[in-house]
Amino acid sequence: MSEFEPKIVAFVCNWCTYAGADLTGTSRIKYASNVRIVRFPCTGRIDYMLLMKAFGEGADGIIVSGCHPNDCHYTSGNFHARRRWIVFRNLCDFMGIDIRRITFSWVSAAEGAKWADLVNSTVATIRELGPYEGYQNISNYLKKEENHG
Amino acid sequence: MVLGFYPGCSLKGSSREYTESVIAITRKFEIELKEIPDWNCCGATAAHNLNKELSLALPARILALAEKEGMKEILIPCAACYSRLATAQYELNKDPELKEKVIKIIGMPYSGDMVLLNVIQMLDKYITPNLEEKIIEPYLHKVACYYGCLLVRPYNILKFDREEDPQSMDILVKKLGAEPIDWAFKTECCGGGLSISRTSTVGRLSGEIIRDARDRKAEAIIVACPMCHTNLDMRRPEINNYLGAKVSIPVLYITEVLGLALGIDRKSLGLERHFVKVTN
Amino acid sequence: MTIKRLIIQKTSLEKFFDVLIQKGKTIYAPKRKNEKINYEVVNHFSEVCDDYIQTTQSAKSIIFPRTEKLFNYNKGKGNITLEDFDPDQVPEAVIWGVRPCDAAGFIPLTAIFNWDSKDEIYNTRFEKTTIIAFSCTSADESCFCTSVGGNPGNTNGADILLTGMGDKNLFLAEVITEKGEKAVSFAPNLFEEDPGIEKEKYLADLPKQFNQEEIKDKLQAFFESDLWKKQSLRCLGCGACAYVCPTCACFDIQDEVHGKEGKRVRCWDSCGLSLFTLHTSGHNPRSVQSQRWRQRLMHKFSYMPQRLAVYGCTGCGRCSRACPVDMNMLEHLISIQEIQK
Amino acid sequence: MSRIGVFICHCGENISATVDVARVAKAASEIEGVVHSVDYKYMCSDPGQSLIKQAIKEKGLTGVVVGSCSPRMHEPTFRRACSEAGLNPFLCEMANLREHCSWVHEKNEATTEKAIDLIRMMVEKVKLNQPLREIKVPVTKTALVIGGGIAGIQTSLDIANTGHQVILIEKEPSIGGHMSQLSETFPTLDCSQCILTPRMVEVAQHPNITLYTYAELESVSGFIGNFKAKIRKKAKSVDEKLCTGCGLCTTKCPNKKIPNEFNEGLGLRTAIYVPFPQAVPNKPVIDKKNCTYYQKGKCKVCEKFCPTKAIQYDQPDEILEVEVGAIILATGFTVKKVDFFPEYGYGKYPDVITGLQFERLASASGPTLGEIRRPSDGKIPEKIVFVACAGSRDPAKGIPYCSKICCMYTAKHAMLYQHKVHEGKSYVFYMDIRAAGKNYDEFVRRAIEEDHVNYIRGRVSRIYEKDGKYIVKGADTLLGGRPVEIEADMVVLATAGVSNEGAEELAQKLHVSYDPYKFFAEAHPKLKPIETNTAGIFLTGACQSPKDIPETVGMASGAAAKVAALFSKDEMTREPLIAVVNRQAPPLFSTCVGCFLCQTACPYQAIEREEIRDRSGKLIKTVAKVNPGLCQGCGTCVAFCRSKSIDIQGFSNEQMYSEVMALLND
Amino acid sequence: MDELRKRAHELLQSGEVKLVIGYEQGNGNKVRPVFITNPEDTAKLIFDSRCVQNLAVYLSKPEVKTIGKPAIVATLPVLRTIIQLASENQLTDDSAVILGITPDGALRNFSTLEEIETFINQFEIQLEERDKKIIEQINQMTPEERWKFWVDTLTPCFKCYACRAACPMCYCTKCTVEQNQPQWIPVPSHQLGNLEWHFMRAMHMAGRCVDCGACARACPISIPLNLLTKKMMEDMKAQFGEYRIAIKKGNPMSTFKPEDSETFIR
Repeated sequence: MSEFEPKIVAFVCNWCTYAGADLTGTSRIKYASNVRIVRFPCTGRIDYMLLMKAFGEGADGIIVSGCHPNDCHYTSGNFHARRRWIVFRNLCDFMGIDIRRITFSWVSAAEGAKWADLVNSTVATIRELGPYEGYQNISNYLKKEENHG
Repeated sequence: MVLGFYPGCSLKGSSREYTESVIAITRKFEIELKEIPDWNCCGATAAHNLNKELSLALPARILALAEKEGMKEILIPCAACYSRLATAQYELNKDPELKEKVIKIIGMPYSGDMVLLNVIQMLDKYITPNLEEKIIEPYLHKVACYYGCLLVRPYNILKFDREEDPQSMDILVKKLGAEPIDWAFKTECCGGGLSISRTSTVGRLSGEIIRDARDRKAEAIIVACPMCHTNLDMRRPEINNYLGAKVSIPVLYITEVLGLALGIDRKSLGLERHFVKVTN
Repeated sequence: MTIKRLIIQKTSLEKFFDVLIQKGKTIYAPKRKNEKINYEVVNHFSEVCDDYIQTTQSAKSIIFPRTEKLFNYNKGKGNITLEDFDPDQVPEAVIWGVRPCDAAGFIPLTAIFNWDSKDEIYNTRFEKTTIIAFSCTSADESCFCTSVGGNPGNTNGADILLTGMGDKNLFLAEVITEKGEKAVSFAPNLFEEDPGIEKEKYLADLPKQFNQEEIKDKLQAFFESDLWKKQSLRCLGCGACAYVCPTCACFDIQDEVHGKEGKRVRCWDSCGLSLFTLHTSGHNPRSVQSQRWRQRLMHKFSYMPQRLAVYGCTGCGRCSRACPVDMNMLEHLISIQEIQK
Repeated sequence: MSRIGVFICHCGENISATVDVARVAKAASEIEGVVHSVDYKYMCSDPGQSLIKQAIKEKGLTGVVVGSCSPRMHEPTFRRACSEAGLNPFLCEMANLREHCSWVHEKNEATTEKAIDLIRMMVEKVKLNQPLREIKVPVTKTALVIGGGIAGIQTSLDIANTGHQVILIEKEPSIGGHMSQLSETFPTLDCSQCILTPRMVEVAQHPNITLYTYAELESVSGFIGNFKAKIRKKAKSVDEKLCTGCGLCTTKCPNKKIPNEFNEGLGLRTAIYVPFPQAVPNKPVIDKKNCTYYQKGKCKVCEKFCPTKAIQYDQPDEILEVEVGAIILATGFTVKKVDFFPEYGYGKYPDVITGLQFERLASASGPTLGEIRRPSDGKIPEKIVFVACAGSRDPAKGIPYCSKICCMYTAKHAMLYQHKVHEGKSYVFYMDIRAAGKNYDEFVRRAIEEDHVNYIRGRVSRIYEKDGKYIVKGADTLLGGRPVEIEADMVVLATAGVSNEGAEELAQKLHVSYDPYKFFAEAHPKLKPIETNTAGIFLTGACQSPKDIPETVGMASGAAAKVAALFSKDEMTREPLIAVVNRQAPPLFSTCVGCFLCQTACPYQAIEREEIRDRSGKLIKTVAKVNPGLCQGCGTCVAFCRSKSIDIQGFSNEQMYSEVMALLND
Repeated sequence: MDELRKRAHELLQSGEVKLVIGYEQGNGNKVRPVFITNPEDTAKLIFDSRCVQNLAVYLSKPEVKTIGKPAIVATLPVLRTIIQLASENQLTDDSAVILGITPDGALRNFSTLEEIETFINQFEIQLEERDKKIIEQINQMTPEERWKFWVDTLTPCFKCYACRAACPMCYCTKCTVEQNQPQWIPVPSHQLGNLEWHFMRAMHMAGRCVDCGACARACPISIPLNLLTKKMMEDMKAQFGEYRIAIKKGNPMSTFKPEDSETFIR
C-alpha cells in the first residue's frame, strides 16, 4: 500500500500566522502539502471543540498558531488563547488524547520560513506516529457496533 | 532564648573582642548563642570571583548544618560572612536547579528558609526594645558610625537600611546617648581584603575616612565589621603616615559601645585588645 | 399455550447455558463490574451473577438500544442512495436471568412499538430474543411489582421462568412460550417432570401497597392539581429514571453526517428533560419540571392504560434507586392513593 | 437552497503551473449547491471580474468563491465586484490557491487535491455566510483635551482651527505646564515664555475652545465618537465672573510663607494666589490647605479687600458632564526630585538642585530675577557642577530609559551660567551626549568650545558638603577612570523625567494601557505612536515618554489631525465583522445566562449589560450585549462563551465548523 | 440541629424568607432536599454527615425562584458555590439567607458575601488522598492506557445528564449539547459523543468547579467523572498559582498573566 499521508489541519490567526504563510508563498519556500489552513481572526477565536472535531473527523495532526506574545492584533487574544491551551493540553493528556499530535506555535507575519519548517516537522512527526486510529475508532462507532445497549 | 551563631574566621582570630562583646551583651539579655557545629569558611572574599558553585556551596553547607541543628535564626556578626550567606541563600532560592546542584555538592538537605541576622538586626530585634532601663553609663560622645561596604550591600539582596547613607547604627548610638556625626564616608571603601597585601592602599583609603571623621570632630568611630575594624584600627600607623599626622580616634565595635553603656567591664568587652587605645 | 412445568438441576442449568451458546445464541446476562450489575454479553456460566435483587439498568437496551442506526444514506449531488436496516444481521439472542418485572416490561414496550405503526427493527430484535427469567426470592424497599399487577414469580413477558428452590440447587422451570419451548428442545434431557412443587413458598414476600386501577381513575381529575409541584420540587430534571426504566420508550431521531455519508440514528430521550417538548418558536408546553413529572407519571398510569390497555410500570423500582434526590415512585403513588377525593 | 459560483484563477501561470485548475473547477462543480464553476487566466482583471458579475446576474448566485491569491491581497477587489453586481460583498469568500498552495507545493496530484479541498472548505463556509452591512456609529464632534501644557495647547488650537469644538481641562490654576517654567529654550536660546504666552492667550480667547482650569477628569464612559466624560471643577473660592484679576487679594493675604510650586519651591507665595504673572486665566484661587480661614475658621482678609466681592468661601466643587467624540491625553511628565538620590545627599543640601529649579533661577521671572544664586545663601556660585543622567539609564534606580531632554538642557544650563557668570567655572558629568536633532549637536559643541564648559565623561558617585563647599566625587573615564573631586558651590542634577503621579489611575479610568514606568502606551510602537489601544483616545507629548518641545508640538499636531479625520464625517463606518450576542423568542430571549465572564475576557471593554424586561418593566434577565462601536472582532469571547451565546459575524461557529468538516470529509 | 430548626422557624415566622431549603430524612437510609414554606414543618429539617448534596443547585431553578426569597442550608462546598455563582452574576447579597454549617457542624450566619468569601478562604480546596491516588495511578499509565481507561469508563454513559442537572454551576438555560447550529456534541450516547460531552463539561468547569462532587454522586451508573475536574483543578493550581473561589469577576480562564508558561509553544 502507498505511504501514509497524514491529514493536518492548521488553525491560524489572520494577522500573524496566516500572513506568515502568505510570505512562505511569496518567498516560494516549498513544504509538505498535507496541511489545510483554516483562517480565524485571532487565536483567541479558536474554539478547542473545533480541535476535538478535527480529530473526530479524521485529522491525524493539528497545528494551532498565532501572533507572538505582545504582537496580538487585538492586544491580548493570544494571551487568552494560551491560557486555554494550557488547560486544554493538560486535560487532553490526562484523557490520553495524544498531545504529540497538536503543535502549538507562534508564527509572525515575517516568519515565512518558520511556517514551512513548522509544517514539515509536524508532518514528519505525524508520519512517525501513524494515523490517529485511537480517535478514529471511537468516531465511526456505528460501523463497528450497531447496538449500543 | 537560644540563637544560632556563626562566628566565621575573623571572630575567632583577629577580632576576638567582637565575639567577646557580642557574647557579653547577649548574655546580659539572657540570649544563649549556640555555635553552629563543624562550621566552615563562608567563602569571603575570594571564592565568588573564582568559582560560583563553590562560593554558594560553602555558605549552603553552613546553613544546612544550622538547619540540621533545628535552628530557625542565626546571628552573623561579621559583615562579610553575613553578606556571603545572605547572597548564597538569595541565589539558591531564586534558582531551583542550582539549588538541587548545590544540595548534591554538599550532600545534605537544605531548605533555605533560615533567618539571617547581622549584629544590628539582632540588636534591633532583641536588645533595643527593652534597652533604656538597662543603660547605666550613657555613651556621651560625638561618634562617626562607619558601616563599610558589606553590611548594607547589595541592597536588593539584603534589603537592610539605605545603601548610600545608612542610619541604623546612628539611630542605635543615639539611644545610647552618643551624638552621631553626619558624614559622607559611612560606606566608603576601607581597603577591605587588601589589609595584608596592600597596606599602603589601605592607608590611603582608610586615611580619607579617618580624616573626615577627625575634621568633623568625631571622638570615636563605630563599626560592625571585623575587616573595617582591622583596617581602621590595626593599620593606624599606615593611616597616620598617609595623613602626615597622628590621629588617635579609637575604633569600637557597636557591641563594645553598647557594652560600655550597659556598664559591662572593659575586659569582658575585649577593649584591651585594640591597637588604638580606647580611653573613657 | 399452557405453561409447561419442568424442573432442572443447578448442574444441568449450567449445561443448558452452554448448549444455548453452542446453538449460536448471544447471551446477555447479569454481570458484576465495579459494584454495578448489568446485562452484558456473557460466554461462560461462571461470569453470570445471581446474588442480586435488581440490575442497575433494565434489559430494555438489548432490544431497544440507547443508540441504533435506522439506515445509512449517501448524498451525491442529485442522486441519493439508501442502505436500509438489514434484519438478517440481528443476532439470535437470549436474555438470561432477568427478573419477572423486567420480563413484564417488554409487554408495554412491545405495545408502544406496535401502537400505530409496527416498528420492524424493534420487532425483529424482539422475535429473535428468548427471555429466560428468574423469580425473585428477595426484594428491597424500592420494589413494588405486587402493587402493579405483577409478583416475584410472575410469568408474563418471559419465555421461560426459573424459580430456585431453597439452596438453589434445583430450579422449577416454567416454559411459557414457543420461544421457550424451542430453547428447551435444544437439550430436553436436561429437564425432568415437575413433582408438583409449590412455587409460591420460595418467592419473596412483597405486600401490595396501592391499587393501580384506583390511581388511574383518580389521576383523571388531578391534571391541574398542585401535588405535582409539591412532589417534583426537588426533581433535578435529569433523565436517569427514564434511562434505567424497562418501559420508557421515548426516543429522538438524529442524522449523523460525514460529508456525503450519513446515518439516521434513533437514540433514547426523556420526557424529564426540559428541552424534550421545546418548540422551534421558543414556546415550551411543558416549561416547568412539575409538568414533566406529571407527564411521566400520567403517561405510565393513565395514558398508557387508556391507549394501550397496559400500564407503563412494572414496579422494578429502578427509577427510585437511580434518582440522585430520592424521587421515589412508590412513595409518590401511595401519597396519591391517600388523597381523599 | 444556496446557489454558489466558483471562480478558479490561473493567475497567469502562478497557479495553473502547479495546480490542474480545470480539474479543480470540474470538482467544484460537483459540490452540492454549486451552480457555476469556471477557471480563467486573470480573475482580478476587468474581464475576470465581469465573469463574476455576469454569473451573479445570470445564475442568481447567492454566494461566490474565488480560488486565487490570498484574501489579504484581493479580497477587497472581489468583494467590490460582487457588490457592483448586486450581491452583498460579505457573501464572497476567497480560497488561497496561490500563497498557500501553488507557490509552496510541487506540481502533483496532492497539490491539486489540496486546491480542491481549499475550494470545498470555502464553498461550505460561504453557504453559511450572512449578508452584512457596514456598521455606522455617530460621532460627537467635540474633543476633550486633558492637560494644558504645550502639548495640550497645541492640540487644542489645531483642532479648534479645523472648526471643531474643544474642551481643554488643566488641573493647575493656569495652563502653560512645564514650558512656562523654562527660561530659554534650546537650541535657539529664545525665551520660553515669549513664545508660549501668546499661545496661552489664544487658547483662552478661541471661540471653539472651552477652557476649564483647576479641573480634573472624574470618569469616562462610552466609546469612540461617543464618550461621556465627567469633569470635576475644583472650587477656586473665587467667582471668576466677578473677579477682575486686580491682584489686591494676593498682596493682602497674611499667609505669605508657602513654597511656590511654579518656582519649584525656590520662592514663596500666598494662600490666595496666581501661579505666575502671565497665568491664563489670570485670576487667583484659594489654596485651601494653606488658607488660614479654611484651616482655622477665621481671617477672610481677602474677602475684606476684594473690591468686587468675588471671594466665595462656600463655593463647591462642580461636576460637569460633557459628551465628546475623542479624547487627547496631554498630561505631560514630571522630574525626580533631589531627595530621590541617596548618594547626592537625599535632598539635604540646599544648593544641590534639579534642572527645573535651575530653570527658575535662570528665568527673568524667577525668584532671583534671572541671576544664578545659591538658594542657601544667595551667593553667586563660582564653581558649578551639572550631573547628567541623574537617575536616567540606571536600572538600579528603576529608570533604565533615557530621559532624552537632559543632554540638551544641561548644555543650555551650562551656557546660561557661563553667560551670566563670566568668570565662573562649570563642569558637566555625562555618560554619553545625545544631541540628535536639528542644530542640537552644534549647540552642545558651542557650549564646550565657545563657552568653555568642562565636559567630563563619567558618573558622580557621591556629593557631600564640607566647609560650605560641595565635594563632588566622580570619575573621568576618558582619563583611565581616574577619580575626580570638584569642590563646587552648587550642583545641578539633570534628574530623570518620569510619569506624572496619578498617571496609572487616569490610564485605568480610560482603559488605556501603560508601560512599566506608567507612561501611556501607544497602540503600535511604529505605525500607531499617537493612537492608544482604546479607539478614539490619542496621546501627545511627554505622557507617552519624555520629549522636547519640537517633538511634542509635532505629535500634538499629529493627534489633532487624527481627531480632525475622525470628525470629518457625521458617522464612522466599520467592518461588520464583530461579535453579537444572540437574541431569541421569549421566554428564552437569549441563550446568554449573563455570567459576564466574557467581560473579563474582552480586550476592548466592548461587552455591556442589557436588562430584558417585560411590558410591566419587571426585570426578566440580564444578558450580555456587544457594543458595535467598541468591538474589534477578535472573537475571544466567542470561543470563551460556554453556552455559545456569542457568535462573530464572518467567522461564525457554523461557518468555521462546516469549514473544518468540509476539509475532512469529501 | 435544633439551632438550625429554630433559626429556620424564626426566618419563616418573621416572613424574612418564604422558603427554607434544607435536608430531610428520605426513604431507607437516604437523605434528600426538602423545601419548607411553613414554620411548623421546620421539624423535618435534619443535618448529619449524609447531607452532602449541593443544595445551591436549587437557587437557579425557576420553580424554586417563584416561591420567593429562600434560606439555604449551606455546607462549605455550598458556600463556595454561592460565591462562585455571585462572581458569575447569578446571585447577590440579598438573593438568599445563608444558614451556614461550619466544617465542625456548627450553625453560622453570614450577612454578606464578603463574609462568606473570607470564611471559605480559610479552607483551601484540597483533594482527598483517595482521589490523589487514583489520579496518580492514571498519570502513571501510558497515553494509550489512559485513552483506553477513559474510553472504557465513559462508554457506559447513556447521557441522562444527571451530572449536569446536579451541578450548581451548570445553570445555562440552553446547554452547549443542545446547540444544534452547529451540533457541537452529538446527541446520541456513543463513544465519541460521550467523550466529547465529558471533555467539554470538564473544560466548562475549569476555574469554576468548587469540587462539591455532586456530579459524580448523581451519576446513576457511578462514572467517576469528577476525576477530570479534580485533576484540572490541581493542574490550574500548579500552572496559575492558587485556585481560589472569589467574588471578584473573572476566573483563571477569562484572565491571563503575560508570564504564563509557554514551554509547549514552538
